[in-house]
Amino acid sequence: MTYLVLQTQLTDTGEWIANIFFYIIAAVAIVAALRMVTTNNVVHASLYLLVVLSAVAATYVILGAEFAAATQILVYLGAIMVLLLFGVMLTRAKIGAETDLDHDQKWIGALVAASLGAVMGYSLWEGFGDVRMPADQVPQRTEAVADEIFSTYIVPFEALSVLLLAALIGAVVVARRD
Amino acid sequence: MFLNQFLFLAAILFCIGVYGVLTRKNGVLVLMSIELILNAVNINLVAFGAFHQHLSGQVFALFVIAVAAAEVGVGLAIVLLIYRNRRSINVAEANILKG
Amino acid sequence: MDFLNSWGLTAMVFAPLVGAVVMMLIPERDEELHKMVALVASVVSFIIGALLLTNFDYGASGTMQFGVDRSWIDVINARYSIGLDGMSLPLIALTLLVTPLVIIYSWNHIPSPGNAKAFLMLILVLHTGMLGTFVARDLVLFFVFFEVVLLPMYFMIGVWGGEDRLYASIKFFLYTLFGSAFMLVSFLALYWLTGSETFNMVELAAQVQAEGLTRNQQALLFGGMFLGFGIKVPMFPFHTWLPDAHTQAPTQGSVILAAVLLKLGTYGFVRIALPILPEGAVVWAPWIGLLAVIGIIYGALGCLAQTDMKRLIAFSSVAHMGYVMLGIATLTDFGINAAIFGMVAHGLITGMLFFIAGSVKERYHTLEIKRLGGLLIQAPRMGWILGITSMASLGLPGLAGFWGEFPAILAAYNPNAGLNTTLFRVYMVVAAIGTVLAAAYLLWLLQRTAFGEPSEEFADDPNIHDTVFTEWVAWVPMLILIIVLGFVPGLIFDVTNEPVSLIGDVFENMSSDSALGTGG
Amino acid sequence: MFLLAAEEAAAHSWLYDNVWLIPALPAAAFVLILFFGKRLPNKGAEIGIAAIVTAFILAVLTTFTWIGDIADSGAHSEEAHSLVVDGGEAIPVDLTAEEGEVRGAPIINEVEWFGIGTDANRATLGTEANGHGEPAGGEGDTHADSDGHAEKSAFSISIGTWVDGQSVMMLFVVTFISLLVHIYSTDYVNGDRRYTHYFAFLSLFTASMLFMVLSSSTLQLIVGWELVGVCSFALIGHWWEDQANSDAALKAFLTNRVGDIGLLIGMTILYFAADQSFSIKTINEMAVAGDISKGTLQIAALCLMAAVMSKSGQFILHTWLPDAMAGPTPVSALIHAATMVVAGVYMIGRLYPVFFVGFGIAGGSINVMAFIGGLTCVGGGLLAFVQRDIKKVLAYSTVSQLGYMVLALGMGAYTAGMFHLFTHAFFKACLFLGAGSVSHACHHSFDMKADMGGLRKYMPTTFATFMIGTAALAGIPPLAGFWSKDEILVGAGVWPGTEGNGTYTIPFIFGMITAAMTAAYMTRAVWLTFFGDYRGHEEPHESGPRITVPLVILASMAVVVGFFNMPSGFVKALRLPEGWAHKFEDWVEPAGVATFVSKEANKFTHAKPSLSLAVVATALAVGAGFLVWNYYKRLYAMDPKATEYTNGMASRIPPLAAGHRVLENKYYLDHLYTGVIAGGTKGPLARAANWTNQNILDGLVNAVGSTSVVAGRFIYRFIDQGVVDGTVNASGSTASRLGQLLRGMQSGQVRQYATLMFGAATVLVAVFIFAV
Repeated sequence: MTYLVLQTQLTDTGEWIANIFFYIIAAVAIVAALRMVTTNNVVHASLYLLVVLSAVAATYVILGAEFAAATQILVYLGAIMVLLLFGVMLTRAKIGAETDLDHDQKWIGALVAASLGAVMGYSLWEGFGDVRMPADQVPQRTEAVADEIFSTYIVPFEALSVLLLAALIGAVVVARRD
Repeated sequence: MFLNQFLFLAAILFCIGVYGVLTRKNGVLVLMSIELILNAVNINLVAFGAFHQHLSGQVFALFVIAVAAAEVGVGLAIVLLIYRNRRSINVAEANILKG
Repeated sequence: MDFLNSWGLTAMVFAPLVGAVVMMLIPERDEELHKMVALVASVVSFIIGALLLTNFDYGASGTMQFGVDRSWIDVINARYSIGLDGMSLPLIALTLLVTPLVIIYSWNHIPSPGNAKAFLMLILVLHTGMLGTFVARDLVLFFVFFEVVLLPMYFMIGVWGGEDRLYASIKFFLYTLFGSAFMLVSFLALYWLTGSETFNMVELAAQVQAEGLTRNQQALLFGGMFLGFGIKVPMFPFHTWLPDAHTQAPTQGSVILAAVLLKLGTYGFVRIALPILPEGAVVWAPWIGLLAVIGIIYGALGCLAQTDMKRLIAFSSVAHMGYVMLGIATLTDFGINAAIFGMVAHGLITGMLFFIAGSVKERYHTLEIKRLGGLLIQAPRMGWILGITSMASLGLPGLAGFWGEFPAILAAYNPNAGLNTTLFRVYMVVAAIGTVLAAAYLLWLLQRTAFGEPSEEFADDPNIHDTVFTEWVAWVPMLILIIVLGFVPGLIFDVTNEPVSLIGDVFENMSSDSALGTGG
Repeated sequence: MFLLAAEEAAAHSWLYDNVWLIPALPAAAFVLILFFGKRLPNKGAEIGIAAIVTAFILAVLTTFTWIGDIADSGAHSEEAHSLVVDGGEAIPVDLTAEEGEVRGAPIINEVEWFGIGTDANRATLGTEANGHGEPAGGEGDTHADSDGHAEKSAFSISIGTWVDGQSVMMLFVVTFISLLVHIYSTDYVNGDRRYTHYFAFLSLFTASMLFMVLSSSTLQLIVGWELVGVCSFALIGHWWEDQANSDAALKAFLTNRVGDIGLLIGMTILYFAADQSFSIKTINEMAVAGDISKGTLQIAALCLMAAVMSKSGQFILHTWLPDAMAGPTPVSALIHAATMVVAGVYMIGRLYPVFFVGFGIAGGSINVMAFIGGLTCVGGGLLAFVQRDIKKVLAYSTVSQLGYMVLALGMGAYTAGMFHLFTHAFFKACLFLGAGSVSHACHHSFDMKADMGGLRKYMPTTFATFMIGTAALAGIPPLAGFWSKDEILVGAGVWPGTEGNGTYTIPFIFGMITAAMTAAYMTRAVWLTFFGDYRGHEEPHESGPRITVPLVILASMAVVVGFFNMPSGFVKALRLPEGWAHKFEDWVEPAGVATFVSKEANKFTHAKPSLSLAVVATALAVGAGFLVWNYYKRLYAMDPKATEYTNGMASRIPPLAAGHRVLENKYYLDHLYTGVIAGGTKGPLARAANWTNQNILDGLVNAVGSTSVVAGRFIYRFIDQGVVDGTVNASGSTASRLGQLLRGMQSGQVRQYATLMFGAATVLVAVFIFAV
């Protein structure tokens, strides 16, 4: 599917189609995120997170990072969402809407988020005003990524494995029942 | 296709995530918001990776995903523990460290 | 060989300190190990010292040998400059000898609170301080070692002392510190006034000689130094700390105090005050002579009135140091030679007296002369050692004491050109009378403690035994030295002649070129 | 004599060079006895005796060699002047330029002991080779010690031996009597707890006395002088268990030390006067040549006189001598009769020019030395009359005889003084040992009145020797005392026909009175001990051979010795060969004395002996003796047991009674010394000094201490607490209030922290963007 999309980018009109795709995905992501944050139903929130994650995966595809998109779907959607759902289940969230999921002073959070967003937006606008993506964008082949991981980033990779192991043990220890 | 599109998307998602963290009382929802923030960061990484035609962006994204997984694991374990002790995972009540 | 030239002196001075550090690591419990390490440290220092002495070029004993001159505190350009010459050699030899003996003596004589580790460490620090003072060639370095010596002694008296040891130790510490404050002022004044931007003694002397401070400037500076050193000697009015310090100090403490610490003051005069401030010395000489002579008579009278043996010996060392100061006050060649010999002799003899006093106290648990008696019957060998040492102390020829006193009296007959001869001849007569008083109180002490029947209180006391092995080992070297120095005083005079004659030159050409009537 | 004649030259110089062996032997014995004495069969005595015997033999050999030299070097030449130094070359002394060997010139061997401030090795003086340059050779290397160096800041002390008539005589006397005393002591001190210690110190004493006798420099003299003093201290205090003995020892030593002040100062003056040289030869030469001014010589002589007074028990400082009898009798015999007490007289003889010129003896009528001598003669003699203890009588008689010798030297009768010293040593030692043997018999008591009397029947030998000694002491011809005492009286130059050095009338009168008194008190002593009935309780018995043999030897010496110095008149009268006259004078009188007086002012002459004076003096002595004899004869007739008249003259006539009481209390001198001076310094003066020390000086220090404490407290309370602390507290409280404020922020709400953190982050980003 990525070849299809990229082929279209190569031509002028192709790029215009890609943009449309991007804007659709972006809109979906943002709406889902907003809903996730505001909904009173915990399960709905997790489902909205599902939507956001898949939108992000789509973005990766647009950017040509197919391996990343694949892992995103596999790890995030597959593992983490399942984990969160388990969490929701274990903490016996009520079916249906709950009442006070938010702090009463929601507006402080909104204010902080908005100001942060404004500042970031302004800086992005200032920084990357007219920067265009490179025209001859070639999708980053997976075996190149694999070579890269196992050559320059071998140390972080190993450290990562240790981290995961530690997290695993930690989670087990913390959550043990006895 | 402007690079800024992706960066703006990431920023918005990031802010929504922050809002989520700050306002949600439910521990799991806070974790979800954190996930949201991490994804925002990932978008930035991959965007710049693509922009610079360099694989490191993608590799880092992968690492972030892995770390996020670990983080959620541990986070949920803690939330469950709190839940087991207090029957509720309302973040506001866990204020033992009050100064 | 080059080890000796470059590192020899520093190694000798700091070997005891290294020993002290090693002892810090050892737990307090096994005292034997502490004593062994302390002994080894002082013996190492002794060996290095002996090596230095053998390689010392006696022909040119006036020149500075094994000199080391490195930058130390650049901001005040005080340099770590040390060196050995004929004048400090006897005193260093004395220190190197006395401290190991004291450590050997304290093998089974650790005083009351009995913390051997701390006690021996203090002795080692003292040892370094003393050695350092005698080799220092830089005023700041001299001052540092001069003060380093104070602290361990303060603790020794303060912790291991007799009944009211606190009063004595504080008095000792503050008194000496008060003096050395003025001394420091003089050193600094020297540094600024001569504008020579250095603390090295030789350069300062040359500087003062070259453009010369005015007469009353020198007199003022000498006054400051006089206070600093005078208190340490101790000179007449400033001596009241000595009897208290000695009566309260433990045996080892008072032996070291008497044997070496008193010499720092006189050595200071001879090494710093006289060569650097000749005109000041000429102004002050009659006063020093007067105080010295009063000290002799006053010390003797003090002794006659004492009831405690150690306090009596303390006053006797005030009298003896009077002779040494009289020798210095004459500002002549063999006056100063006599002074140096007097220092070494007094160190040995009074050190021995305090050793014996310590052993008597350890056996009789009292030094009250009225209660003592019949030592010669109960501990004949110790009695005889006390006899020989008191004979040496009253200046019997053939023993070391005589060569400290007689040349001083001789020198007082015709002092240096600039001084008033009739005045010094009066001093000479009074000093000669001093010898009679010395004989009086020493033989009175000997009679009361050694002769006669043992008082019934101690008649059959099993605790009173004759000299023990460690006491023998500690005492025999000093006794031999007292006798040998008595028969062959050349051992020290030959060494000190040359450097002292250098000082003599300073006064000779000083008096010749200032023939424009410096007056009495 | 025949041995010497054979290899006379070789032995001659070896003996002189190695004369230092004589003092060295007893010294070595001292060390050996100290260390090994206890373990030897009779505990160290044999080492002592062996050493003293060898020393005695050496001394006799040296004496004979010396006499041989005198005989060879021709007739007694009056005017020979130059002093010759062994080793051949004669150094013309600047007195007169006459060449040739001078009879009796001192032979000096010196080696450099050590130097103070010697400029020999001072680099600045460059290579100026002077006598000191090359290190002195080994023992026996003789070189003139004064190197003619003009400005001599150098002060090099040399130690050496000085052999001449006087020292040889003393060598002989000291070794001879010390040998006899050693033998005597083996019996007398037998069984004493500190037998070895006694012999050790006896050897040390002999060694130091010989060392002093042979000393060639004044410093050596001082060293010997004080060592002898210490030995007397140790020996007097031999039985120091009881307080009296150690008190006596202390008194002896301290009185000697008082005299030593004079010695030290006198020697210092001479040292500087003789252009910084300790050598006696130089001092004597310069004194005679007039290089040292008369004034300095007088002061030096006075100072040294003080030393003589203390050491030789002259009048004012004699109180220690009778108390010194607390020591064992052989010690008293050796030290307080024959040797040590004459050290002072010996020193006068050794430094005679200093005294001769200093006191202006030539031509004077009375001088300090003569006066002191005379006073001591009479003072000492009078006290001898009232003593109960036989040793005290002999002690005071020694004081009196010493006064006699000083009197002789004071009148310029140098040979007479030395001869009297020589003879006195023998008969006084004999008397003391006799007294020892008597006390040995009467269970160690010396009290004549209580435990003695009529001993002649029980102790014949002791009695005989004691009588000979007494006769000699009293001056009965032909015994030794007569010859030496007669010489002294002749030396006074008062008797017609005896032109001495000056007309010393008063000393002559003192001399005559003493001659009479000596006979009187000695007869009293003899009567109380040997005649009348025995007053003791048990049966006295004669002492063993080891005591009586020395007594006999000494008594015979007392008889023989007199003939050494027979005046020529008597020689002609008895038709003996001419060579016999004035033997002693030839031997002993050092060349220096005869030549001391080349300058007209200090002409030194020998007095001419006169027969009439001898007869008168002897008559006086015999008369006085007879008077006392029948005084006691009548008392014995009245009541055999009585020792004095109940209603004697003294008790009836008040002034005599007062006189008696004064004598009893020894002129209250003892009271003055021990009570007033010693007690004074030890008691109140010392306490005053200590009081000042404690109250004034310590008070001052404590005052400084307390005021600083008060000032410190004041400063602390007001300035420190009020001002400084105030500010500090203020700053403290503000800090804590601020703390409270901030505490609110920490609500424990994680959410609030997150909000704050993000808020801060946004502000930070804004700052970065806009401000930077």
